[in-house]
Amino acid sequence: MEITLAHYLVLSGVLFSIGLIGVMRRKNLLMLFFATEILLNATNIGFAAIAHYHGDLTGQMFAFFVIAIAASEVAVGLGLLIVWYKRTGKIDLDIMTSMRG
Amino acid sequence: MQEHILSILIFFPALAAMLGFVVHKDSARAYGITVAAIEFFLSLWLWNLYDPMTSGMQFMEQAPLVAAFGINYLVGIDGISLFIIILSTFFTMIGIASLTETRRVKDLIITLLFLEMTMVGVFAALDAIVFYVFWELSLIPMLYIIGAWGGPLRIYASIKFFLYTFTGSLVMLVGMLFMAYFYYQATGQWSFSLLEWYRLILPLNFQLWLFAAFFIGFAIKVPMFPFHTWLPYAHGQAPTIGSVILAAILLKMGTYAFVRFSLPLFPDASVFFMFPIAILAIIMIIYTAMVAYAQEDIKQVVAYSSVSHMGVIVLGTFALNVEGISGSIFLMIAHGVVSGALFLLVGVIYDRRHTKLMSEFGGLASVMPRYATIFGIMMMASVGLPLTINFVGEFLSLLGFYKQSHAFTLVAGTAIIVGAIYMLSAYKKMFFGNVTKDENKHLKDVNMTELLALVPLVVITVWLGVYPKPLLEPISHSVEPIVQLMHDKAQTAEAQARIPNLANPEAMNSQEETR
Amino acid sequence: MFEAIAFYLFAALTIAMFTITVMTSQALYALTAMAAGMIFISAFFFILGADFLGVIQIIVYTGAVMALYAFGMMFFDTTRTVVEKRDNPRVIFILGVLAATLVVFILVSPIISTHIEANYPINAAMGNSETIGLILFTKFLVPFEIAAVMLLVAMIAGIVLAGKKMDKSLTLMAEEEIALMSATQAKPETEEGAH
Amino acid sequence: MLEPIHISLASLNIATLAPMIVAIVGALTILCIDLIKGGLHKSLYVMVSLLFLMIDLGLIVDFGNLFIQNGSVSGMFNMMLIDGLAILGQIIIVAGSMLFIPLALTSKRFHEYNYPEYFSLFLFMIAGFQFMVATDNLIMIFVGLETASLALYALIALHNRSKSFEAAVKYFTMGALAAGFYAFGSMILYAITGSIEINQIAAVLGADHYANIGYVLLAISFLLAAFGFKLSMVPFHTWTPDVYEGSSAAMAGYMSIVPKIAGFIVSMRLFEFLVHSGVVWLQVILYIAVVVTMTASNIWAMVQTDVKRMLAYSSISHAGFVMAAILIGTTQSNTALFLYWALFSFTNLGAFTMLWVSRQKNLLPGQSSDHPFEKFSGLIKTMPMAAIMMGLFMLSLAGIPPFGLFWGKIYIIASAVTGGYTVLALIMALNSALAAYYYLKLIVYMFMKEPVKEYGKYYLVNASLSLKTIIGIAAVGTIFAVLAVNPLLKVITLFVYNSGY
Amino acid sequence: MEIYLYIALFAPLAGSLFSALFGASPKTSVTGIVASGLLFISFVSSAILLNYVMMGHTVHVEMMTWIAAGDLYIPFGFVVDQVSVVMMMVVSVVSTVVHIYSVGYMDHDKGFNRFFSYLSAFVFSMMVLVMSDNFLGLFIGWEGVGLCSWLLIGFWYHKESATWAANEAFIMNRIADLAMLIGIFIVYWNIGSLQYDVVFSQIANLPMPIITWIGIFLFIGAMGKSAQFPLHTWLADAMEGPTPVSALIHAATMVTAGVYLVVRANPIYSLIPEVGTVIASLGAFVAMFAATMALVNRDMKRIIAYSTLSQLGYMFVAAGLGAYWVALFHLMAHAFFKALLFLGAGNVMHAMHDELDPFKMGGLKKPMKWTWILMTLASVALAGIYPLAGFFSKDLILEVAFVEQHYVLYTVLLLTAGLTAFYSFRLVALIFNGDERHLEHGIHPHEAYNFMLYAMAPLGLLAVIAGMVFKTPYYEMVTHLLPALEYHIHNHTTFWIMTIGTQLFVIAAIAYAYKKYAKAVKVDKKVESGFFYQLLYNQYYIPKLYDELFSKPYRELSRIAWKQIDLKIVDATVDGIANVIYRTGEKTHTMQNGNLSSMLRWMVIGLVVLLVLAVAFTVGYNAVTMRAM
Repeated sequence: MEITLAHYLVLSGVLFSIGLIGVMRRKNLLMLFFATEILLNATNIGFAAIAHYHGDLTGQMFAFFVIAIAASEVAVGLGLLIVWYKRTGKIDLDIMTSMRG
Repeated sequence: MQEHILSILIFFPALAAMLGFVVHKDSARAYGITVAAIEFFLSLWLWNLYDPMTSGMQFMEQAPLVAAFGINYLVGIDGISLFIIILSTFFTMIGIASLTETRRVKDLIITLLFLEMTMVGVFAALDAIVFYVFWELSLIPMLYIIGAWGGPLRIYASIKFFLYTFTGSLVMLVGMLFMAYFYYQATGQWSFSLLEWYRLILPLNFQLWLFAAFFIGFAIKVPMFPFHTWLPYAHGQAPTIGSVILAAILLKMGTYAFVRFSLPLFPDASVFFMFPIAILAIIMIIYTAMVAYAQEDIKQVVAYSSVSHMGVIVLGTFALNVEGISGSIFLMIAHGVVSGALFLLVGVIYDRRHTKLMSEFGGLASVMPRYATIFGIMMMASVGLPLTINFVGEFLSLLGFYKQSHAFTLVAGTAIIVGAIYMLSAYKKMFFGNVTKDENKHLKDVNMTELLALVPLVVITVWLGVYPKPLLEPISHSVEPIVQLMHDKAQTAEAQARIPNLANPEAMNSQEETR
Repeated sequence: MFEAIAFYLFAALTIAMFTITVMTSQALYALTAMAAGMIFISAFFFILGADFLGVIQIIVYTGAVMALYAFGMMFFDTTRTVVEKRDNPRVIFILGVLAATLVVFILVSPIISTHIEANYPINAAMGNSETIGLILFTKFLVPFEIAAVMLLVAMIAGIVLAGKKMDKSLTLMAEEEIALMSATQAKPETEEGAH
Repeated sequence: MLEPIHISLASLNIATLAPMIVAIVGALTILCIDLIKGGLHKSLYVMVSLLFLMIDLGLIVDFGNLFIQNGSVSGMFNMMLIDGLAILGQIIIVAGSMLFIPLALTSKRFHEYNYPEYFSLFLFMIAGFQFMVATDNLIMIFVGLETASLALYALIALHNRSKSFEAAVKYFTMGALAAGFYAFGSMILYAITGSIEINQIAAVLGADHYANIGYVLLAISFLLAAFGFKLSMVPFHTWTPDVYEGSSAAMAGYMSIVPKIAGFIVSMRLFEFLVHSGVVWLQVILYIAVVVTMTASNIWAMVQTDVKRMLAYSSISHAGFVMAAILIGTTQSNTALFLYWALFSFTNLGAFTMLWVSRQKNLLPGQSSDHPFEKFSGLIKTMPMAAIMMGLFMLSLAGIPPFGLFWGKIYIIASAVTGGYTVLALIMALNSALAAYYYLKLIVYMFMKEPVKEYGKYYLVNASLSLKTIIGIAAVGTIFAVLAVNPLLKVITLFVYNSGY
Repeated sequence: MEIYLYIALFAPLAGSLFSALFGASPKTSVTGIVASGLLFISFVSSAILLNYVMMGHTVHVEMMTWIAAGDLYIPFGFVVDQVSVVMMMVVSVVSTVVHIYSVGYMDHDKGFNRFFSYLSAFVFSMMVLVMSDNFLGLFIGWEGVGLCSWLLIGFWYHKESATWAANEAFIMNRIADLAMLIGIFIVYWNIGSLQYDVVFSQIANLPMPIITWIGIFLFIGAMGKSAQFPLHTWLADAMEGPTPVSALIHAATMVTAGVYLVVRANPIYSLIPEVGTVIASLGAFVAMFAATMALVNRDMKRIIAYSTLSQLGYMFVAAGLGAYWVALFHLMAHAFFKALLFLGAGNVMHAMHDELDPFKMGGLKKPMKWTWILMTLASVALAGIYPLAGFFSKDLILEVAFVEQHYVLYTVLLLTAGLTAFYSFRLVALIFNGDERHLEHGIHPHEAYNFMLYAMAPLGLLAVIAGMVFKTPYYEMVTHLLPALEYHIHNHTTFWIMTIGTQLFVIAAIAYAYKKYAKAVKVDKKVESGFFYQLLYNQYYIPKLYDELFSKPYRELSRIAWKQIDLKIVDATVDGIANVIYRTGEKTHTMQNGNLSSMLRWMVIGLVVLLVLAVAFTVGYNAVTMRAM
């Protein structure tokens, strides 16, 4: 019962889908951001696994940069959330519908 | 200067329009008349310089625009375009001179001058893209004229006018690009020059598709049935000057383009589509004449009558012989003069009564005898009475098409009947009978300004009806090479049979003898 | 065998944690579950021999990111039960499951390739961190530097957005108000600038 | 144990980084200036940014000259790839930015321009975009993209009103999702090729004869979704109108041009080899995407009540139009893409600047958005010059000859014709007719309706000399585009062809 | 001689233009006088030309090119030959008379100047028609007279019936003109020219069917102008115009243009005797048909109009049977006495304050003695009593029919001659004899101006002598151009029996008419409500039929074409497409509901769709490659 690359990729895919569900489901923006983190983490598993199975470091590098990007996104995202929260007192995205059509 | 006269003719009005922004609005009209008159005399000078015995293009100018893509600023005229250009400048002049509009005259005049540029440009262009540029550009001033100075439905009408024609011409544009691509495939070079394209002989199936693409663009502009419905709205809502120019010049672009593009580029397709188009033309002639008969608004009558007459022009064009094509081109000019005059006349009464419903009138002949007379003359010209300008064109067009089909010509010939029906009944409603409405009892007859515009038109109508030679000869000379080109390019046996071979010395001789 | 057990164990845990993150209505649970999930993921990295990544994962995610989120939660006061309006939950699950199925459907098939070459082979002789350091400062120097810029951007953005400067909107104020404001605040602002 | 690494500096070609470094240095300089002396007037920052961008542009042009002589250059361990696309892309990015940055000099004060961070972020963003186009490494693309995007989110939010926050949050969230897509797509590509450099990926896929077709399609799906977001292809476009509406008109105009050209260049690098390798699926999908994007956005644009939103939809449509060039994938079509975008930027710049000029600070009672059509009602009567300018840009956008976009349009349609996509050419042409409707709608308002009194005083409220200059430049660029088309065409063809596209 | 040709041709035009100058001004007699004078000049020129032609010359000029395109070459060419000079004389004589007469007749009319302008324009058109040397030139005149006829019928444009009649006449003529144009087209495409001399010299080379078609189409053209069945209804309605107009246009000249055309085109018709037979049969039918309608009509002018129609039928019989010179001769003679008849009717109308019903007149013999004499003279001539003009021309046609052995035609024509005599004298009797019924209506008739009577006098003279004096020189002259066929019944007995028989028959008819109508007028209710009376009185219901069959459906169809087809189908389709697009936008733009959650969902949906397609393609692709393996 050998664990192959496919196992990891499937895991990655499943986690990604969980992230997708979260992205679609969450109305609370903070928790929505959690879901986006899941998306990136899911790919990181994939990258690390591929790097392992191909014996190539590039995947790890990619994962590394993905982590960096995720971190930056959190900073900006939180910044945005803070101004929004200051202005409205809520972080529920359902009230964000002033523009439509 | 002579070698650049066409460019001057094209861009002078535009330049003048730019400068016109500076002119004070009270003097705008005088400025407009001056510019239009200069332009008109320039065009007359062009006529003077024009050598009627040469059959090819004259006053050619060329300058690269997008050399890498084969687009050149290429202009030139022959007998076909010369007179339509003169007609354009003439009508712009007449139109501005007879302007009765009081709202924002300056804007209107600037717009008209821009429109003049595009009109001259379309007819002078020998490069497909340059042609297209002017073709599309002409929509904008007209859009503005209808939309800003028109009747209550003006916005609907103007948008309909614009979008309809724009859609058609986009399809045409794709056709042009294909044409250029075929040229590229054949020669390895991009070119949009019409004269270069003329040398291209395309396989029949390509011709058919391209013909169809061009046809959509042209047919909407003409407008051919069933693409005509923008026209009544445009005319119905447009101010007088808009209708005049629309009917006199803009519609001619479509039929002119048939002669310039469709026929010489796709001779086999032209023959292939001859009868379908003839059927459409016949529907245009009869059906729109009937619709015109049912109208309640005099302007709509004239508008539909335009469609009907355009049917004859299309028919003449697709006669594919010198008689028919020359006739149709002559009829373009004739119809320009006559329908332009009719719209001016409708404008005269509209200015006085602010209605165009025929039921509002009646018995005008006794109140406005001069008006009735001029209207009568123009109506008779429209009906195609001999010795008026229309007859020459209509006769030649029908004569030409008779060569191709007897039965169709017989049916199409009902134009002269149905035309008389709606025109006479409209005239009767407007001018005959007793004056029933009090408002009409004290209408003023045409004044000097209006006469200034109308009398020259009457003179032209009769003069060219009696002596069409100055126009007909150069037109005929310029049509001959086109017909010959078509014959030489024709591949299908049917096309060769249907398009006469003018170079055949035997045929020439026998014709000489019969004279 | 060990690998398999570890894989399945951590896979199950990660999935469970992330599912909780996504599904729970308790913000605190979600945060905790996500932090746990992140750590379990680092376990994969260790299994896969990417020690450096594993460490980074723990430090950056559980250290920095989670701390930020925790701060955010407190700031936004979302420690209580989060009430979210759910519309068409079925559609969401259908879409999610469909996506998963489709992705998995393709991913289960083996990769057939004879041309994959490792551009930067993992050198067993060297430690993971060392090799990574080696290529990070050669091949991936530029992205690394850009990442630094990116972090700087994120920092500036975060500061600017979250800072006091955004409290009063010049965009919405009339010109006179702005003039008045800058006149009264002229002093403190210059002081601030001197900082 | 560690062997010393010997790398010659010359082989690094550090110069390839120069343009981006200029931008980054510019950003840092601005930050430093602010540190040293705060509260300086925005015009200083505008000019400083402009200066650095000029140097940036100069360097890129220099690379252009080098490219003409030597062809593509790569550097920094093949991380940087300065080929024709990169140069053209950077030129458009930097030139576009140079035209937009003076829009900060409005007569009214807006929040973002009062803070030097804005300009700093702006320059960082430009650097990010430059990196994004000047590489074929997926990591670089990703990092560059994110740098730029994060800066952009902040720039939008800095406008500082609820709508712009809303816009920024929406953009950000969707961007995060798109980033996830991108990462996952890259992962799949990496899984089947073991590489993250596009040319190597292409080589490996080709060598394998696309054996893992399922994986390839999976990867393409994710990447398409990611770039579909960036390029606002339907149905990934939903952010566009909201974000445009939420941000300032100047920023909206900027977003309609610069980020997209970066996206196009990456798409070109990513998808064209696939299209050419006969991945029929991609052709079909792109075909559908292009047609749907063009048509649907045109249809939605028709029913808009706000000019900026209308222009947002119109820019979606234009993006779809240009995306067709990638589908066609010939040298001519790629040339057309750049030509189109260069001409589009002038026109769109003008159109959005006209909106920017008319931006009033507070909405009137009953006014739901910044630029409702009624605002422009009867403009010809109150401000004829403004109306004519706006009309001009609308006509150009509608593709009326001889104004700018027309030439781009015919060249793209011609490339469709030569590429064998007859039906596509027709659809593109007919879509122009659909589009004409809503451009005309604005013209109708401006030229054919009576002015609405309340709005009268707000028009040109925001105008300043620099804004008017920009409008003038845009107008000149739009009207006399025909003169520029030939040289542009020659240069672009040279660059694109020599880059192998 | 060319100068006379031009004078004859353009003098009327000059008169017309001169009068037109005063068109909108109040009445000035000078217009009438100048126009009449110019016409007289025209007449003199025509006479000089006649003299010249009598000497055996012809004049042929080509004034200038008109239409030249491709191989088509049509000049303004004019020819004065034996045929056209006859027509010129007829036209100029009658028109001069009518002009002078009109000066008096239109004396009190507001449109006096306008009237002369139109009338002279008509003469000009007629001159062009008869003098042209090609078919298209003839067509110019053809349409020109149509126009003038329209103007003159509708001269009193405030009268609904007048304008209606004008339009009817014009449109009906147009129908025929179309056929004529087609005929011209056929000629051109087969011969390459429209010049008479070229066409007539080459016509024989054409295949028979083509000649037949040419003949048919040209004749249809002639039918319109000459109001032959079924295009006859306009003529009776055209009587709405002023009476001099009826005299000139609708009796003497314009309506005979059709006959002229057939005569002119005799080289064509000679080749196709079958068509000739049809023409003759139709002519005979119309002669009878029109005469029957005249029997019961109660409108003085309409009666004369029907009589004209009937006589035109005679002419066509002659022309159809190849007796072209006879047709032309009758044309000439008829012009004189019919114009006279109309002018007389005009006098009566004037006297009766525009009353037209002869049943409301009577006993006018006394107050209007000269008119009575002239009208009686004209009626006698019309009836064909020896030695007046009608006898020589009309009886000749009977003889032609007899000689050509068309006995049916002969019988019909003979009967018609009787009918003609009857209704002519019915009219005369009703007007001039019997009680003075008009007194009931308070009308006191008076004789017309003297100069009007003087103007009529030459016509009266001509009506008397035209046949007797002119026949021989005429015959000698025209047979230079027309087939010289003598129609003599070789058997003298038969000849005398026939001649005398005819005369007696006609006289009997006249006597019956006098007996029935000269004294008291009894209105026989029974007869009047009878089927035949009603049939005839309603003109065989043909106008009604046309109205129901053509006018109304056309109007209705036009409305449908506009309201239903143009607006509801063609235009609605265009608008419909636009609306569908716009509605789609309105319906679907709510997809952009501003909610971030849905926006994200759209993205995922997009992804999932792509994935579905990707998987589907992969599965399909694998299946295909598996099969391939």
